[in-house]
Amino acid sequence: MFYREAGDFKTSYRDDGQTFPIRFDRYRYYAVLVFGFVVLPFLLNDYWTNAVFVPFLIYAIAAIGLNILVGYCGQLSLGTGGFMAVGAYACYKLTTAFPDVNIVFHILGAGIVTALVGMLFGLPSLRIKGFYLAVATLAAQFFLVWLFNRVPWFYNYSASGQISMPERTVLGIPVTGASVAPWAGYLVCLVFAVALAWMARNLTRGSVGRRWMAIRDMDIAAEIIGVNPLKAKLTAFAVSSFYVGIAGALFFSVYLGAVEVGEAFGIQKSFAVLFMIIIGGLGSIFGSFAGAAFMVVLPVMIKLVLVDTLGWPTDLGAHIQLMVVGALIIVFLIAEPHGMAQLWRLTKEKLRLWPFPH
Amino acid sequence: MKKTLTTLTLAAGLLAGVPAMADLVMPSLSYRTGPYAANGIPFADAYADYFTLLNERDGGIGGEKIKLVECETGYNTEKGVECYESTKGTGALLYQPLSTGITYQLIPKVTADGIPMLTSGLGRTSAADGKVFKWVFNFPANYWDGASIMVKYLLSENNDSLKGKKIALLYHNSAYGKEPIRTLQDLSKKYGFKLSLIPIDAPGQEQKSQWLQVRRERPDYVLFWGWGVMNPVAIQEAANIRFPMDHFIGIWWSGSENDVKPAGAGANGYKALTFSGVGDGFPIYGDLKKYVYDAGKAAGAGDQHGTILYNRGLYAAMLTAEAAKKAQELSGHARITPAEMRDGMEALNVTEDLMAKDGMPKFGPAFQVTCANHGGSGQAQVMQWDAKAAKWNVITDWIQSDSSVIQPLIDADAAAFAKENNITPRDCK
Amino acid sequence: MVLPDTLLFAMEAALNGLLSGVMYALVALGFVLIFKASGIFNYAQGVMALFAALTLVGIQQGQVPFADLIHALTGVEMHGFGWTLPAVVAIVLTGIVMIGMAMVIETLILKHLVNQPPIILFMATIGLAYFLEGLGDTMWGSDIKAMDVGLPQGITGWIDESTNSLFGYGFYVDQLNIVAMVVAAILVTALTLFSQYSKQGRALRAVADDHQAALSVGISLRFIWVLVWSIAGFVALVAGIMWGAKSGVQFSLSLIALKALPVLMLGGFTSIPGAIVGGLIIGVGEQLFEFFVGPLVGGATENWFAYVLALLFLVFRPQGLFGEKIIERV
Amino acid sequence: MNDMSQAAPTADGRKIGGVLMEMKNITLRFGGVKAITDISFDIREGEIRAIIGPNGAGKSSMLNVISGFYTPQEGEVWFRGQRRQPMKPYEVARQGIARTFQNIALFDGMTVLDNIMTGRLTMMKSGLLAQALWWGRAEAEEVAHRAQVEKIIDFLEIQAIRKTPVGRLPYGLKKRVELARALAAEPKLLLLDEPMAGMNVEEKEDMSRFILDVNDEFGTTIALIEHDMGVVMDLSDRVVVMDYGKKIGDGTPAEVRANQDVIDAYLGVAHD
Repeated sequence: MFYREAGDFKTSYRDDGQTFPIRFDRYRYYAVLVFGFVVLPFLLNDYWTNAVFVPFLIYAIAAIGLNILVGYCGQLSLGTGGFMAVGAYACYKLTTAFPDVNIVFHILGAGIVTALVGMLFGLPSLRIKGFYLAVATLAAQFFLVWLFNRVPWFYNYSASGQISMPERTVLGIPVTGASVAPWAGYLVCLVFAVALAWMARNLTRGSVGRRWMAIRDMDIAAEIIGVNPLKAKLTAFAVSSFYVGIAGALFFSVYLGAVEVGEAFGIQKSFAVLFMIIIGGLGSIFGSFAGAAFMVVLPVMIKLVLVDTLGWPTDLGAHIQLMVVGALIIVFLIAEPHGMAQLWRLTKEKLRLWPFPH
Repeated sequence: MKKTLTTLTLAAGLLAGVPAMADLVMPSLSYRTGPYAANGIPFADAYADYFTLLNERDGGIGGEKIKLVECETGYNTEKGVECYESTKGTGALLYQPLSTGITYQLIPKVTADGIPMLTSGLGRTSAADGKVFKWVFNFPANYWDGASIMVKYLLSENNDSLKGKKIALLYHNSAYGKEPIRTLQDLSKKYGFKLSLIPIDAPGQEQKSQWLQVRRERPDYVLFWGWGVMNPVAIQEAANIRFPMDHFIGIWWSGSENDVKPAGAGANGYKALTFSGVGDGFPIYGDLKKYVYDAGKAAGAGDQHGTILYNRGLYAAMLTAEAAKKAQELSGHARITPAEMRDGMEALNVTEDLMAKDGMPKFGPAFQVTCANHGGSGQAQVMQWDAKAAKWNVITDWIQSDSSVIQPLIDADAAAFAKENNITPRDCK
Repeated sequence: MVLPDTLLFAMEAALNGLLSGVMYALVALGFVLIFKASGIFNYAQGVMALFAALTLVGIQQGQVPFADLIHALTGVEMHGFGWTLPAVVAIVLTGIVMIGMAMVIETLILKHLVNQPPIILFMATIGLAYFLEGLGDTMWGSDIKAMDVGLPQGITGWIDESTNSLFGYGFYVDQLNIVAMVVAAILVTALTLFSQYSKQGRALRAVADDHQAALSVGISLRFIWVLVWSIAGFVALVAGIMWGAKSGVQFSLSLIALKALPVLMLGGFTSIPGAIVGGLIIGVGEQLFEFFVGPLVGGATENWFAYVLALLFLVFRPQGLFGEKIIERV
Repeated sequence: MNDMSQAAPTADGRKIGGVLMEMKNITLRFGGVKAITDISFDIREGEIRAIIGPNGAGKSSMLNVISGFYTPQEGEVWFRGQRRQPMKPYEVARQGIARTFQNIALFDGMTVLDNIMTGRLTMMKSGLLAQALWWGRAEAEEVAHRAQVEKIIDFLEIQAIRKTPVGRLPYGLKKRVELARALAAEPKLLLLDEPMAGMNVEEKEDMSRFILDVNDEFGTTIALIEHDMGVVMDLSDRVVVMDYGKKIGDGTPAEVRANQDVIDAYLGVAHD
């Protein structure tokens, strides 16, 4: 009854094109934002911040980025880990070279550097399609990881080859380094995630997004109706990599504080983010958040149930977790290829009619 | 603002239910899955078994039971963070992550939270500098010690001269594997040997080109910093090209039964360093059998007893327990806090007598930890694999690393870290 | 004959590269079989090799599957059946397990994904890979296991001696690689004979040629899928044995799939000769690159070189080595 | 060949202008196979021009040459008085040539509205950053183009399915949406590849009406391929007939109908 669109008339094309055409959706969205920005920061402790919320927000950014490329533009990429590494190392180099500049600019700069690298590796997409492109993006994955491991300049010639984030502040409050308050790191990630999600939404509902989707749905037809495929694909690679790069920079600076490239940004990371968008929903911003939340919370839940509650050995829990993740991917692909976002949409459609389904 | 926030966070934390801090909580960030599971399992088993023994035989430490909280990391840094955050609220006294990646991660965190961390024979080498790294310990030896000990051992094999010798370093192409490079470069200048560097990318199942290179260059010795599947493959390949195995020396993480057994007889003569006891001929095994194994309380599958990595786990647990005892002694009460645990570690004095009393005579080097020196004595032994008997034999006494080479490197790296993170090194009298 | 050292070393590296290439081709073969018959890019092929190898060792050593799980659920401790089976018996039993697995995969997954776009099927196999990895670990444990089916290892004496007498420098070739080459040759011959002369094989080729036409003459697609996944399972077993003998059976074995992907890009997903030639090119290419260029850039280039080579190749020839030029239509 | 300058009013009073597009001696090969051999014809402004021929005559290939998807090995393409250099299909689209496809090529993952909006992509110029921030020109541009698209939606009477994903539409409606997408581009020249294939009589009548209305109301020049001879003869002003990649006839429907070669081709007289 509450959830309805009847009586919610649009009088202009502008209103009709907005993100949440239904009033109730809009209010719920504002409520979530208020909760996230105003209430949660007071509730968070170290565990919830570092084990759940910060990784969730960072992965959500990466998932939006990958979703732009895979879900909106139809170019399958397995190089996410490598591009996150570019973001992390760019952020590290920038912040150690210009320690006086605000870290927010370094993170944005890291995104721009990654966008450029992403475009470079996106160039072959004009000639190579489908699986071949997916495998080709692995070239980026392996080459970039090797490069950061190999060239000491990237890790400022440190003895071990690790990069560690020094303390940086925003408005005088530390957001990276040893003495970060849980809410500070969380808020930085939240601001980035919300701003980037909003921008992604704008891009995907306008002409840029239509170019991407046209390429995704039928690249030849898209070219014939006037879409320059190289430009469309390269913008998708650039925007996608921008997001992934920012995720990588936050992953390194705010979340982990120290990373080793092969371990933190290996091919497993590429798959993890890919799983998020499959489970969450290809071609959906909301799905990117849902998938990221799911993949971050699932292991914690499995551990909670199997190890902490039932007292099973930790390794058995980890093995079963692998099986559950794998099985869920398959189940989602079979039952709902559009992921959790579609489930949510269907639920809403049912709600819209409730309590009079006919 | 700040105060309300803390109160609120505390309130939320209490709502989530922080357990009463009754026992001595020892988290074990183990990895029984993933690419390095084969190495993580024995260590984790032993770490658990030793504390079970103390609980069963002595009723814990100083009358206080030990509660082991195991958390699976899969050698993954993110899971490591999750494990750290989920266990630290339970009153965790000491972290031993057994992973260099997770160590780097936790250094700022334990420093901020005031919980000590011990990384025996791994982690950040410059953490040996207690003036800068107040909460981090890496006794009894670190990688730079390891490199120096290897060279010292080779010196003793070659009438104290390595002039003109060719030594190759075969290493895991990662932070861990790159650790010894700087030390070895300094040492090669000092002793006049020629050093060549041969990296292997993880996982390292395919090492053909590296071993062809060894075969072409014919180095006199190959030093090896490998981990995981890289170890057995390297030893197999060395045997394949008929490299003299007794000229092939691994660091302490490249010398377990897992590494040599797959190569069979070909591995005979392979050498590796160790800083913990070899074999199950120690009195403590009698107690373990009586109180733990036969009582059905053994951790894991119970098939790792007496292996190198199992012993290393026992050793790590023993050092932890001794530090806890020291802390109880210093603080005068049994329920110690993490800060008191740290003080206990800084006052730790591992003597021959102490190890013998624990049923582990000569299990490790004798050493003393101080406020300034968190790295112990920097000693290790060389052991050699006997393929026929399927056992490791210790073939040297404790070898002391060359601190004149290592200390300046540690000082420089620690100073750099202090500068980067605005740490003022504390004064250690 | 006196040749300069560099040339000799390069020849040795190239020879070893050729033989490593056979090992890559062995993995790539499984991908090609499934892709040809069903258009599925089966990412799980590598994990299937791990799973097959784990099962083989488990059966051979008499391990009780799911021992940990059973213990956790019921408290019953089981330590194994206490037998050690001959390698041949264990291989046959494992083959049966792989056939069973093919049937389960067909019933539970493939059947429900018919007519989905290839990319969805690809992602489903990534899910399958994770599942199988967890399953293998749950069944047999994650500790490292030795693969002992009696394969020889070590330097091949006669090559060493003959090259030594010829050039004054003995080439090193691992016996295991020679065995792998022979096994690969037998495998390819057997597959060819099977597809040429058996009824099922002809059905397989018909499906690979033209799905619709094959269906219309009454070939059961489901049967074909079970068949081809069984064969791919067997190929995975062979690859698992070869690679397992080299490095022991453990987690990293599944990563051999990553070695096969560039081979597929180069040789094409549909061509068995392509897989073999692609494997050889990649094998030789990465050895020679590491030999000549590796020292200049600090070594350990194998992980990415194959990918970059394949990528560059595809940019100039998108249809791969053996593919025909693609004419796009609207 | 044709007189290029002169405008000739047709019987029903529409204005047929000068030559809009001219194909000169086009030859197209795939490997060794000739799909089109030395064909020349022109399309005049405002007319409806049909290309007919039996299966495999090379009609679709010819359309693909016009829309820039194939580049002929020989011959010249003249458009609006200029010789067209070899160019990419999207550049051709920007010159004002839009088309529909024989096998519907809509974007299945998008709604009807979004599909039609893609027709206007060549005219939408706001930059990436402006769109990301939904700021300045981006929003105004979106609204303005939406208004244009709504006019086409009204014109083709598909208001009710505006927000429906095209994947769910029946065949006939898909064809209409495809026409809408092409019209949204406000093309100088509209190419229709078998616009009535697979339709029932009623749908064919609807589509014929739309084609005539488009030509009439917007003055759009149309070139179409169609199998249904009745429809072709009714709709078109002039007809090119192809067979085996060659042109065998060109002229008004009446002229073509009287052409012996055309009759032979359609009656299946054996070629030697």
